[in-house]
Amino acid sequence: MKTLYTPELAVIKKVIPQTPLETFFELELTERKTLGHKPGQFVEVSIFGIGEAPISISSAPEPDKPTFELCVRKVGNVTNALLEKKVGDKIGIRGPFGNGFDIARFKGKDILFIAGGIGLVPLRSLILEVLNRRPEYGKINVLYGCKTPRDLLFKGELKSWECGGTVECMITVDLGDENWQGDVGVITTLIPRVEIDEKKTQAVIVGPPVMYRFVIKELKARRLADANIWMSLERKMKCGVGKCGHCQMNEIYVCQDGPVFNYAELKKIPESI
Amino acid sequence: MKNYIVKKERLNDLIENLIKTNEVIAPVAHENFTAFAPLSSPDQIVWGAPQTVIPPKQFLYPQSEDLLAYEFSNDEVKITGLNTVKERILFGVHPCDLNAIGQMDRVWAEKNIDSNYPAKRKAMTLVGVDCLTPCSPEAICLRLGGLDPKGRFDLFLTDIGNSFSAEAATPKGEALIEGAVAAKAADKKKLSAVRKKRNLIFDKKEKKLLPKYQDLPKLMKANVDHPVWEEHGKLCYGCGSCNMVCPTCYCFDVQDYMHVSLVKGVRSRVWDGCMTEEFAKVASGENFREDRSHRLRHRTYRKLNYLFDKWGESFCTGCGRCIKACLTKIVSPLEIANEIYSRKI
Amino acid sequence: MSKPKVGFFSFTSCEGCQLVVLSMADKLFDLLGAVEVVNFREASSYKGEDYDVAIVEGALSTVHEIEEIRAIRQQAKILIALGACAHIGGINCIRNFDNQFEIKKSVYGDKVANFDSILAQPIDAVVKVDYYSRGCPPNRDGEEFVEIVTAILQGKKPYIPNFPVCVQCKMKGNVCTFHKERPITCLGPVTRAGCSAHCPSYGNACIGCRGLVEEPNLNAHQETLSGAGLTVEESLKFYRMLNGMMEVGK
Amino acid sequence: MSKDININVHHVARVEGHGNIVIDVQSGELKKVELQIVESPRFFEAMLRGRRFPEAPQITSRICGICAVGHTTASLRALEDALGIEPSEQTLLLRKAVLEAEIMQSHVLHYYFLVAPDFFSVPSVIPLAASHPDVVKRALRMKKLADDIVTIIAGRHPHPISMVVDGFTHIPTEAQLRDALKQLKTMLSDDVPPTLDLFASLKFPAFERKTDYVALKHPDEYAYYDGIIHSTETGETRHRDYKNKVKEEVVLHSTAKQAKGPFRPYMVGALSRFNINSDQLMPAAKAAAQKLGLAAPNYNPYLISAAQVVESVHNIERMIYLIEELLRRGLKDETVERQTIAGWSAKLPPVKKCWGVGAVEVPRGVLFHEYRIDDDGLLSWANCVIPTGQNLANIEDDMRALVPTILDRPQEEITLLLEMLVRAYDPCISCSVHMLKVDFV
Ligand SMILES: Cc1cc2nc3c(=O)[nH]c(=O)nc-3n(C[C@H](O)[C@H](O)[C@H](O)COP(=O)(O)OP(=O)(O)OC[C@H]3O[C@@H](n4cnc5c(N)ncnc54)[C@H](O)[C@@H]3O)c2cc1C
Ligand code: SF4
Ligand code: SF4
Ligand code: SF4
Repeated sequence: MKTLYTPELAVIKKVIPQTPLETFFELELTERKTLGHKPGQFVEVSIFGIGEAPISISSAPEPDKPTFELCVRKVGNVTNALLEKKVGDKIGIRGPFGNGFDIARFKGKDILFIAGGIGLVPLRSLILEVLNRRPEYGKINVLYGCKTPRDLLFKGELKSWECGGTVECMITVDLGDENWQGDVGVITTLIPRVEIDEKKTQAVIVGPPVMYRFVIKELKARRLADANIWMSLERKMKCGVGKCGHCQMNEIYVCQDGPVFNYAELKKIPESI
Repeated sequence: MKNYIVKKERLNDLIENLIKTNEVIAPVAHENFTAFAPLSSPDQIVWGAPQTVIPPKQFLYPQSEDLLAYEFSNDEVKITGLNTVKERILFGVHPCDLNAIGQMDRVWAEKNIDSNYPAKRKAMTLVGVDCLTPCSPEAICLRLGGLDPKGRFDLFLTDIGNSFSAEAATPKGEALIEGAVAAKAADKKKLSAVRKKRNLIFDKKEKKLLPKYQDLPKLMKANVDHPVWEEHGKLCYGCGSCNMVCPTCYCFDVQDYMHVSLVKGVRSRVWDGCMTEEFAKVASGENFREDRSHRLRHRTYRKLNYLFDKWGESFCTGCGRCIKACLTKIVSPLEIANEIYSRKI
Repeated sequence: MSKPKVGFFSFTSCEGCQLVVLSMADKLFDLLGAVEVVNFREASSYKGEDYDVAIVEGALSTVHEIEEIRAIRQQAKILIALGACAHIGGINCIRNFDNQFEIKKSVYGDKVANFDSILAQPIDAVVKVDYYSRGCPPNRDGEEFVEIVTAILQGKKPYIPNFPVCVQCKMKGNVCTFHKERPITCLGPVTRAGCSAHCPSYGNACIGCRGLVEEPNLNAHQETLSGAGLTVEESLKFYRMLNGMMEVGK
Repeated sequence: MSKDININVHHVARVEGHGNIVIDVQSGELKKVELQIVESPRFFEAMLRGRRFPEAPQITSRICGICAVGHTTASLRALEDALGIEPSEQTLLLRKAVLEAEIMQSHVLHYYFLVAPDFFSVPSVIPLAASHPDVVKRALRMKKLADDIVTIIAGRHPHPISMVVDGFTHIPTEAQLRDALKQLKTMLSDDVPPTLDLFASLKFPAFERKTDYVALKHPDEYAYYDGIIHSTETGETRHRDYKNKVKEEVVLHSTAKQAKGPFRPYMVGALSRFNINSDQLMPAAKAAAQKLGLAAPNYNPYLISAAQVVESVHNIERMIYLIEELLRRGLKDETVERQTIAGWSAKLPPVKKCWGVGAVEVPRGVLFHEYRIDDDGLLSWANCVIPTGQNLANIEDDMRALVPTILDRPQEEITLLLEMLVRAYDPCISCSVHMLKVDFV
């Protein structure tokens, strides 16, 4: 009997190591044609005998594309085991879960994407979605910060996001190395270099918890309204379906009502950031 | 609602008969407390005081429950679902616990339906019993709306002397009581006299709630930074006792257990408690509620604020279990509300 | 990991932990299917020195034992401390709080100079320990021990709770020992769960055999214990039955 | 015949704890015979000093992982002797049942896991699991049932939980006892006969040396829980006078403190008990003795193992009897009625300065605990005399008598025979060093 907690099987189609810690996966479900997700949603990845972990979907929704993509950092049991898997192996998937980004809200707007570290993974699903329909949006900026050049994700792909110069991508690292020619410094140092139209700009931030506070401060200094700031939160999750209680902050279940939140809402919630 | 009246001996006969064909669970003596356990004779039932150590939620949402089982053979994994449901009659459930079950019915059915709970719930017949005096010095049910069962039962018994008055809220309850010899339509007057007296006793014995019941969510919201959280929180063990014994706590943890042969395993869920250290800690080491005081606030808010707001009633039903269980006496939702109310900052 | 080679070793202890392993009945058969035992003096006269996994029972209480554990650590890729003596020093540490010379003299009298022993200490006071199978003794069904072995075979971190015994004690529906007719004081609120609250479930108090949780609230516990009538000194003695090492820096 | 033999068995295997056998024969003359105990010191008596009396059973249980119930029982009996407490009939029945169960599990472990491999010429029971799975499964089954019975009554094996002064903190359910009863009966009919067949077919080495045999003796039953100290050489001693019979002595050549009689070493354990009390064995155990060719008195220490087999049959029968008796009386939940004295209760019952002795038969022989309690309920002094300590000197005497008779055999065979002799005594070395350590070699 199938329940909320029964995973479907998915086959691993591609495995591409990104950095020493992170690996990219392309997966295809065995029972359904497509996952049918929205940008910003996540799945519960299940390794039988080890456990489950919530992982963001990193690909844009494309109705005809049977596969979806994940990018995983090894930090513990499930993620370590996942990184041992090879093409052809089967893993369990439940989802998609979460609210995802409300794309309608971004139509015709300038979008400022700000990603810290592994935050680029969920953000990529939205970036790709937007780029797929580039003409429907205004100015687009992607700011991406990492600890070191070794930690950069989707390196090969970042260039293509510039869409022949219609998108501006800026990358910074906290600590450069001998080959690094680009910017050095925390991500907030990039913000002053972006033109922000307070009426048109929507900022979307995904990164580690500490990043939010500093980035928001910077954006507020640029007079961006709270309602125009979006973010995706991380919390401990066990079920993904709003039952286990782990991700709850105040009355909100991050797995159900999030992980994407508008800052104007989030601000009212103690314990959120 | 249909009303009956049934002589005590007749009810005993009824239970005796039910035991023969059903699993009948009721509070029985457990050292100086009671515990819900399968009956082998109606004489075992302890009507009234003292309260059971853990609430009846264990029969709807057991301490540990396998969510799936799987087996590996030649690199293929076979998933098998598990769902064991047993018909059960729960006898002698206090009003606070009836309310809690009613509340659990709502939360488990919200949005995504967790079929494990409703399956067990459907197979359960709930027979409540009215409390005529508080079952423990810790009880605060009258104050928090737990004393009136609000129709959340199949059958509800009230001791009116030589007989029980029995209210049936469902056809299941009607069928059950009509199985008793000489169940008659009831005398409602007597019942309301008993209830009136009951309320007076409870009002005299239970600790007062200083703020108005309806104002609790507002009071909580306004006092996120009240010193009471820190003062009480520093004496918190993070032992989760209050979570485990609460009829309206339902958080869980999920773990996989693999057989040492590595060919089969299960994924099961186990009760978890938001007061424990690692409840909100993620793999990177970040703990979103590191402070015991924040965890205490979260727990209290769930009872008196979030769920109260969402469903229009306190999710502390006032059973008093956590107040007893907490060894450092910090957790009582009523005491916390009173302290906040009388020490506005 | 393909069938790892396992050696069992024993230091100052009652050897009950090894016995628990031998008593696991069906699970023992499963385990023997998954690992190869090459050294197990209590059960076997064959002594192989080519083990990958060393399972060590007992506390260290002589200079000789310290040398031996160093040698074992050198050989073993993985070292598991089995039981409270190995994990926290256990019962052996009671004597650490008395005058060592007096103790020895009381036993050996005028021959005291001939005898030597050092303060009892857990294994990780001397070498790195990879896994702890806790308890005095580890629970008989060996759930945690088997969980650790299984986790090693799977290459994962075993699941060992870091919350107090009370969580599991409550799940069991036990009457708290503090709430009995005649209360007995309990170390459950500060002791790491994982035994399903074995002792309170059998009507006695937890004596802390699984060691403390990572962040025990000792102030709260002192409040509870003095509320139950113990002086601070008595409380310490209570802790020091199995958790003497706590104050020595663990 | 003049022959040099030098045997040094480092850490005898398949015994509990660390011990060495050292034999030195020069020109056919026996120079040195030692059973060296190299286990680390434990200092239990010192650890008990200053602790509250209800802790004594919990602490001393940790002397030994095999006979933890034995230590607990001796400890409780010493405390109750001191405090003048008389436990209820039900408590006595339950305590006797756990003790029988523990003795059985220890015996099964010993004769199946530790002794039998010698006769199959394998190093341990592990290869037997593959070659003789039915034998190993039977052994595990027998051990498990005994362990299970300890568990349902006392909570756990080793280190019982619910056994406390004046009773139990937890009473098993009748359903649990009925289930155990059923299994015991099945065991008696299904597992005992093949066990007897197996051990009757083994050829134990022939060797005899008469010594002083010591065990408890009781008018009503084959004594384990209670009795007077009986010696085949020196007669009877009350338990409180045990020191008249047992003289503990530090021997520098060997390691553990040896307990001897006032005149000569003596033997304790299954064979001693058999020699003294065999007429009180239960019927199937008597038949088992016959089948194994064991008749009292028997002077062959190798047959301690056979006596253990006989006793384990007796254990099963006694458990059946005791459980039936418990069920017949109906179990009372005395944990509520009687206030048992456990752990750190806020208040101890008022105590006056007192002392007491507990003497109990445990798998390897008679065990003594002696305590002094002060006015605050703290232990001011303790002494524990362990069976293995009592046997050590006797084992050495056996070796002294045995070696000259087998000097003509190859050294490996001599070594094996000596190891088997030590193993037959089932020494519990962790126990024997509960307080003592001599550094050597
Ligand atoms: C909405 C969401 C999206 C995420 N997307 C990604 C992603 O795209 N790529 C990626 O590498 N990581 C992502 N994470 C983090 C990832 O879920 C954790 O790193 C992962 O759960 C760690 O599991 P583990 O078993 O490897 O670690 P362990 O520490 O061994 O497991 C601990 C358990 O705690 C829980 N847990 C621990 N950390 C987290 C956490 N950070 N979030 C939620 N649950 C946690 C899990 O249930 C896990 O089973 C996301 C987290 C959330 C909440
Ligand atoms: S919060 Fe406490 S009093 Fe309220 S329902 Fe839960 S356990 Fe009962
Ligand atoms: S008996 Fe001990 S472990 Fe159990 S709830 Fe009470 S304090 Fe906690
Ligand atoms: S309850 Fe305490 S003493 Fe008992 S087994 Fe568990 S941790 Fe050890």
